Amino acid sequence: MAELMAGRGDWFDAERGVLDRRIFSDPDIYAQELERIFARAWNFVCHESQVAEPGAFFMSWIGEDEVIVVRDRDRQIQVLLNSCPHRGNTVCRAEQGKAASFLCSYHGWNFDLDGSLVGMPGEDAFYRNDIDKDAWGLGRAAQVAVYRGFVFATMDPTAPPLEDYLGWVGRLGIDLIASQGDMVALDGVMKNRLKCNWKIAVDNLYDWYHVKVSHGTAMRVGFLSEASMAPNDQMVILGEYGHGIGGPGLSEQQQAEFEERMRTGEGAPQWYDIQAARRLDPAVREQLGPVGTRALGHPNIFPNLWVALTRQVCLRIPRGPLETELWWFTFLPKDATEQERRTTVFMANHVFGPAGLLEQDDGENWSHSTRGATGAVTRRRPINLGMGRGHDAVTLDPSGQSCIETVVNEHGQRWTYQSWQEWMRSESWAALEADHSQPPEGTV
Amino acid sequence: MAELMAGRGDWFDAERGVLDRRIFSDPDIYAQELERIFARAWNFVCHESQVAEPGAFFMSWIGEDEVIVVRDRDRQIQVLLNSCPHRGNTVCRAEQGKAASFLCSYHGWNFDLDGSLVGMPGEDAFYRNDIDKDAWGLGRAAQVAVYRGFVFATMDPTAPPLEDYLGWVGRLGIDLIASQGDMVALDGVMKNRLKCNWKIAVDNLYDWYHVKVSHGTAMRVGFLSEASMAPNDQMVILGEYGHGIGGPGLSEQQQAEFEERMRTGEGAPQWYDIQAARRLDPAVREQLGPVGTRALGHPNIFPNLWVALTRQVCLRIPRGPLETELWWFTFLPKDATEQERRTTVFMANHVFGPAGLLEQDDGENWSHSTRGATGAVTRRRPINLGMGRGHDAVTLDPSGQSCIETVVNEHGQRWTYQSWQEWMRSESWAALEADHSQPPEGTV
Amino acid sequence: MAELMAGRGDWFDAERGVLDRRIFSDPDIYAQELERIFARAWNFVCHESQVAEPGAFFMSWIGEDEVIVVRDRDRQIQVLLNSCPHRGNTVCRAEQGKAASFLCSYHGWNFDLDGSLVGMPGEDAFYRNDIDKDAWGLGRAAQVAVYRGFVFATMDPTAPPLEDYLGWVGRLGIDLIASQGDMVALDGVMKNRLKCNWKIAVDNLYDWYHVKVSHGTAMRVGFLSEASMAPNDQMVILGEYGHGIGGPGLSEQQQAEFEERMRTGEGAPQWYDIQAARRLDPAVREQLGPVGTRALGHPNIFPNLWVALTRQVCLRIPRGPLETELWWFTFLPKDATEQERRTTVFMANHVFGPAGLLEQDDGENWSHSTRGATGAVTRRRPINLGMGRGHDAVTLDPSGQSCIETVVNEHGQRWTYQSWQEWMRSESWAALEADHSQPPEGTV
Amino acid sequence: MTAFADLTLHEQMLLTYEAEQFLYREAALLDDRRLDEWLELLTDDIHYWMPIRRTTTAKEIDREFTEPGGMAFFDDDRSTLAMRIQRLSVGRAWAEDPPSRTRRLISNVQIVRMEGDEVETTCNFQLYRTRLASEEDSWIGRREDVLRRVDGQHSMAPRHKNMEQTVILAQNMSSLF
Amino acid sequence: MTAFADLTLHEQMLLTYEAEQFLYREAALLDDRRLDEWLELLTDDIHYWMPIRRTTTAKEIDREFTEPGGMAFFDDDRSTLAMRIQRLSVGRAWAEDPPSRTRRLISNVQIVRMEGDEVETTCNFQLYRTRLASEEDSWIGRREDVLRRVDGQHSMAPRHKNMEQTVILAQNMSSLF
Amino acid sequence: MTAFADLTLHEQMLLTYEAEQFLYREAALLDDRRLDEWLELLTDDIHYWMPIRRTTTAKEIDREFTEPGGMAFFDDDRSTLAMRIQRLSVGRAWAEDPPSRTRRLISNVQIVRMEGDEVETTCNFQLYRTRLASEEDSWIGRREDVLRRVDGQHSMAPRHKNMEQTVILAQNMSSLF
Ligand code: FES
Ligand code: FES
Ligand code: FES
Ligand SMILES: [Fe+3]
Ligand SMILES: [Fe+3]
Ligand SMILES: [Fe+3]
Repeated sequence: MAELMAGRGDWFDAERGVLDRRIFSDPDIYAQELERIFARAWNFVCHESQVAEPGAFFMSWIGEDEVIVVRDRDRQIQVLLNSCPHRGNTVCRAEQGKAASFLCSYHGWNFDLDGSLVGMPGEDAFYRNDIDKDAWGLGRAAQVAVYRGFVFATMDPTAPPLEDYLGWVGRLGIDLIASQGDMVALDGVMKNRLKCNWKIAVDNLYDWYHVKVSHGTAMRVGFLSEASMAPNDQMVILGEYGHGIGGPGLSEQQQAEFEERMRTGEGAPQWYDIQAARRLDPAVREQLGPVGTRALGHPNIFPNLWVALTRQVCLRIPRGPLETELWWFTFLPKDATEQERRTTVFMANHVFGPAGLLEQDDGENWSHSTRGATGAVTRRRPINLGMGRGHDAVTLDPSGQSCIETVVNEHGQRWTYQSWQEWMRSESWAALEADHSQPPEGTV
Repeated sequence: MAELMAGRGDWFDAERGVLDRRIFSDPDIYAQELERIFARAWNFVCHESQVAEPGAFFMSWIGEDEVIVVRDRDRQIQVLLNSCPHRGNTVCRAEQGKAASFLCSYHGWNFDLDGSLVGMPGEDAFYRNDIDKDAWGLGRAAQVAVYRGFVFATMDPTAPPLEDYLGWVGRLGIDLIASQGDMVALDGVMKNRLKCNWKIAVDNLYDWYHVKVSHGTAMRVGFLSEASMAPNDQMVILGEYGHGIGGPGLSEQQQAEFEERMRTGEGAPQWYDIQAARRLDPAVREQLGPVGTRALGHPNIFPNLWVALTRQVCLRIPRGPLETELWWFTFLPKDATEQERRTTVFMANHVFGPAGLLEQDDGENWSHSTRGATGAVTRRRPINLGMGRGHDAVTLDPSGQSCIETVVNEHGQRWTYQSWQEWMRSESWAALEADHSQPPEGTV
Repeated sequence: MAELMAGRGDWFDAERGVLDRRIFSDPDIYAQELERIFARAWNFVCHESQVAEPGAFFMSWIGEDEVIVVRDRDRQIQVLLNSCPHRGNTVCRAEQGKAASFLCSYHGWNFDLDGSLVGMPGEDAFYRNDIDKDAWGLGRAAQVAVYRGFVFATMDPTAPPLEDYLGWVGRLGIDLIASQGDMVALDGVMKNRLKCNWKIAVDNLYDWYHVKVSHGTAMRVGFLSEASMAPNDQMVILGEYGHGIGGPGLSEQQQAEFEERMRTGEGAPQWYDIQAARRLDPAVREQLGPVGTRALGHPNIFPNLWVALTRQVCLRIPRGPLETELWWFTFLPKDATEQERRTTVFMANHVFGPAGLLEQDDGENWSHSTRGATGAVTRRRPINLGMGRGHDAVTLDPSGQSCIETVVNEHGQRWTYQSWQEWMRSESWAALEADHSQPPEGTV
Repeated sequence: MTAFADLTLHEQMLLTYEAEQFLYREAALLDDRRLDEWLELLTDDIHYWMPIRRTTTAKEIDREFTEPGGMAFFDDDRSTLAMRIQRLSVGRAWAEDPPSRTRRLISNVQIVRMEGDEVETTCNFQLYRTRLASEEDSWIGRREDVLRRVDGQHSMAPRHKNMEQTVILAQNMSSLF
Repeated sequence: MTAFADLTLHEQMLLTYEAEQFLYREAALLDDRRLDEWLELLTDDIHYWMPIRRTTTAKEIDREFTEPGGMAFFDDDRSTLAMRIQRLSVGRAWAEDPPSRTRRLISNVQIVRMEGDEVETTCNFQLYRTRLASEEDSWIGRREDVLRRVDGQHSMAPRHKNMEQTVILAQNMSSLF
Repeated sequence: MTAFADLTLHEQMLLTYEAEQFLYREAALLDDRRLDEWLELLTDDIHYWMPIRRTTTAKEIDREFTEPGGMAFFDDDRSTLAMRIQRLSVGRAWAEDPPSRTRRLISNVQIVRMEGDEVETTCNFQLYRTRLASEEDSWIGRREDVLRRVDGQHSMAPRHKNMEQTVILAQNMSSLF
């Protein structure tokens, strides 16, 4: 660990596509992730529709710090540390709900919806009015921002603005779901715990390689088609700071054929018609750009927000080096038809989550991949991340958007670990901004 | 942690009344507490009435070391490490009882009630009589002493005598319960575990601020009166090494009025009459002194013995940085009437303990205050201990007793953390004796 | 810990027979044991009869690394790390069975029975045939060897050959069971977990001192005779690298008397007749040697394989400093009569294992001996290992075999801890070979 | 039509006994991995429903569960249940290979309603699962089942389960409750 | 007066069934947080008692429990039980806000004595509680209850519970057993 | 000879009730440490058997348990059971001094066969044990028992228990299941 703690961590060899397993199990590395990644990055906390009204709150996590996301009286969204400055007690114990203020159950300090300390028992009689209330409110996230309804917060005042942080790739990742309509979050977030490192879960979202094997039964029983679950044609888009999108994509020709088919109504329907259809809307195309318009894959907003194709996002919350909590949020356009609502709910209730026909087969593979990083001898052995390395090219679109058009690959994972390493090596945001890699060009 | 381990820990700013949360969660700090506080201090282990006869034993804890408190054949009370010197096996597994000797269940080494090794199988045949039995008895506490029936032990041979350690404040703390008669411990110690740091539990005993909020329901349903549970008039007495007494107190005038009322039988009875009544006895007044006679608050014998007003004491046993075990002992005067016994048992069975109408509301606040010291970002934020700081004065009584007469406050807590810091910084008892603060004078 | 990590650990004083308890609880010492003992030593993994056919596999452990013991197509026994080089997933989840190959459930990499990577989905399409399959098979033990049916493996390529490692004492230990016939392992390995350090369990196998006390009830209810369970005459044989045999033995005179009795059929039968009888066979005597022929005790193959008198071996698998898993293997000669089979099974099902009439009384003593190494004060106190030290002599037989003929003693334990300390101090096998002690001569 | 309360105690006891034995039989089929036979017990209109539970303040306790039609851990009809079972027979259902070991403890069986061919029962359950060497999960909750008599045999009509956990403390729920 | 043993098997079964259903109903009221209705089930002379249990040597096993009249975890009469319940309705009973989720599994119901209007029952219980996101507690033990028939309805008379734990491994016991 | 299925529902219920009460009584004797009386319940031909369970692939699931005659955690007849019990009375049975605290929760009692004087029952059990200050163990599994009517009284004939665990997660099994 010495090297790493000294900021010189050398865990991923991007040249050879070889990774040191210890990053999935070492407690010191994990402690540093909490400081250098989660306490520094912009973290998704919830959707603004989950805190629609003043007083509406939703409890979320930034690393191992619990935060209250709440709409204050000025309709501003606040992200507050859920811990009282008096003795540290939790000021809000519900997962969600509506509050007039946050009254601490220990001594009754009372905090306004914006976290400011509005009063306490005995302020006059016991405190002799000698307490600087402005200095003792609930801890606030350093910055809070909303991108198309998705609420993000960072604990680091020196972090760049959210839109810069996301860059075109992170924004596109969110656009892919935000462009499906005026989205609202459905009531009910599925939560469960896995005995896996959080990065194993992130790695998996780029993983279109495991589908046929891990989820073969879902295809065999006809729950989902192989074409939709495991297409070979892939499109990978990589962005600054570790963001990325990986998965199926339409080549320019497929896209053209698709548009033609839509126009003429002739030709055999394809599995992606439904998702791609929305993108016939010029406004959406404008928004997504020529490359984004063809993307049908999985975005990850670094570090841990997966945007899934099922109108869902999954947050991967670290719970120690060997444990992760998965939270599934599901969205629906405000103007969805009853039929559309049914379809979305059906998918959400059957694909993912601990009982999901797909996801129930993932958990054990992830926890055992994490276990594989623990044995004294086993953990010395490298992990292979070489799929497709050196065989693909980044094509730059005139629009400025770029992507890798290829087959099933591990570009997304390599980019994730390379970026992760840069985050871990940087002493500060300034250092990270100065030293982080730009997305690759040319051969990858 | 480096500074602290180097003995230069700077966790509590007494000037500003601001505390570093990490002292409630850091495992290195906890490890040092076991060495520098529990392995060094005089620790309460039980009451002599619990080991009344030769052979009677009671199992207790000093930090994380289990000790057998037992009356030996010479009627001396011994405090012995409950671990066999042969392989380390536990020699006594019962919580309490009567023993003729302690026979180790592994190989049969046999220890007398004073811990001395009296024999073993094969001493002649196998050991060839070549073992220095005197050198291999059970480990003994370095010093054992009894103050008015309360048994204390220290693992440090260089610790000052118990009475000096207690000082007038520690002694007064015990006198408040010992002066109620010839006390005996009732059969049955309530034990339960909380997920909180032990200091959070200690902090709380000085905490007359939380009562109205945490225990409001107990008042609202008429279980206890607000006057008795949350009086504003407070009296704080601070002693060397971190001992203290905080809570309700009678001003000299109230005391005078009370005595007058008792004498004449005129005037409205007050909630404190019962407790104060005993103190009309000149002998008791002599014992308690003019200040102690007016004290109705909660003593803490540093580090972790709370003397409660319900004729109970509560020991707070550390079980790791994030867990504490609470043990409730209940006392009754030998000559108590059946009615008095009933009242005492009723209070003991309904106020405290895990099902207690008061205490059941404390547990979660304490565990969540401890949780508030764990998040990477949350734990960076200071804790506010400023209530009343700089607004009160220590008044010195001609008798030499001193106290702070004021309202609800946090003097006791500040004193506890300041003293704790001195214990943690001191390499030895000699250093602690040389460097520890005297109780404050003048403005506090 | 500093000293130890620096390789200068000074935990056992062989001169005084005094041990530092911390070796049973310190997590840093434990981490070093995994590196310097388990990742370096020859470890028993199973019996060849448990992997009789090609494809037959048995899951075992080397320290905290799980290994697949499997017979490959060439009938070679392979010992493979049970972790996929692609992401680390476990490739085999069953305890035992028969496999054609090991197919990873995550992405479908497929490994042959010898661990080599034979293929994966999309090797051509996705990997573009650009992966060095020879370099990415399952991790293999550095060396695998079989001694008389007992399969051993080491993770260290610089370890000496198995037979040299075992030396005559280790080989004799295995011969004592292997010489009972053409042994096969019975179906069914008893497994359970104890909250004890693994060395406490090893220490106990040499421990003929605890029997009368710990297992007194088994004698009192007539389950086993005192003569067989706790004879005073003992014979201790010590070997390089920490191997040893300790327990009952026949003096040369007893051996002569026994043979005479067998020859003439006159004289009272003894409890050891059954075991000793096999050794009337000249071939067996030749194999065991004059000293071995008289040995009736418990061998330990360092670090953690106990060869028991019940035709069983017990593997003690470390599960952290405070936990150990016990695995009981039971053997029977191929040509055993039904009656012999019944007797062996009866003993195996009733003596050891978590419900065993003997072993159920051991668990708590072992876990509490481990607990005795945890308290901040308790763990400062030394452990006594002095029984018989300095009172016995090693007698060298002309055959070159040597032993200590004596009574119940702790020679075996002292030798174990002394050797353990040498293993822990050695930076490498080369250093260990150079610096390790030869078994004592003369007075011990 | 007679209500359950109108029956004689003896009649009530008989009905409860039948319901208990039916629920025990059902549990045994699942524990014995006889899933096809289990499927046979279900009526075509079964709604196998386990909502998401949330921690709320006492004031908002009515928002504790998600509503039918919304998000849920289980929201199955006969066809999706059949899929779950079929998965296990086509191989490579990794979550259940090696198969888990399960034990369902059913208690507190009460009949809360009787109507025509149907009785509505409630019971508490503990589903204990172990996997591989030492993974243990235990789920405890309450079930509401409707048992309908179809040509003499009992079958399961709509059925709801409530779990006590908000965050599911297990890597998956690959068992049926 | 007839003893339970003198009844026909059928009569015994009927009585046991009644007792079981009563105990299930009682458990459901507590699990459903219908505490006022639960209070209605209690007789005025109820003694709700849970002693402190201690680890003793086999020789002194008779000292395992504290005695009535002495120290105990629960030592309530109807009025203090009413207080416990009232607390939860007046707000700010932090130990139960947010409310805990509980499930009571009752098993091994036996009638050990019958006398006049009273039957004395024993049963084993598991009280499972979860709180907030992931706090789990489970208490297992044995109960002795006296059920008295008061104008046709059963009510609970004195009642004792024994827990298996010596050190209560939970932050509080804010539930009723 | 009539099979259980041929009995009227009422007769089945009576038999089940008898079996349940017998199993509850048996559990209570063990929990109350009245081991000699427990021993009285056993027939001379009892085979008290708990096999070793292994994790296998779905394909080899038939190899999950060891076979009678082979290795097992419990493989007792009346005489070895008597030894286990006798041990506890002669003192120094350290595994049970101080005595453990146990509670056996029996559920899902079914009669699966009836033949002459014998009924074969299955049930699920949870054996909860605490020791010393805070050691907790919980074993959950399924039992198969044969109850034989010997001069009017039920006794236990051969009996098998299956545990759900493969690695026993406890320091010993000094209790009877
Ligand atoms: S801890 Fe919040 S008011 Fe005291
Ligand atoms: S450990 Fe106590 S006698 Fe050996
Ligand atoms: S982890 Fe084994 S194939 Fe990917
Ligand atoms: Fe997947
Ligand atoms: Fe309080
Ligand atoms: Fe032993």
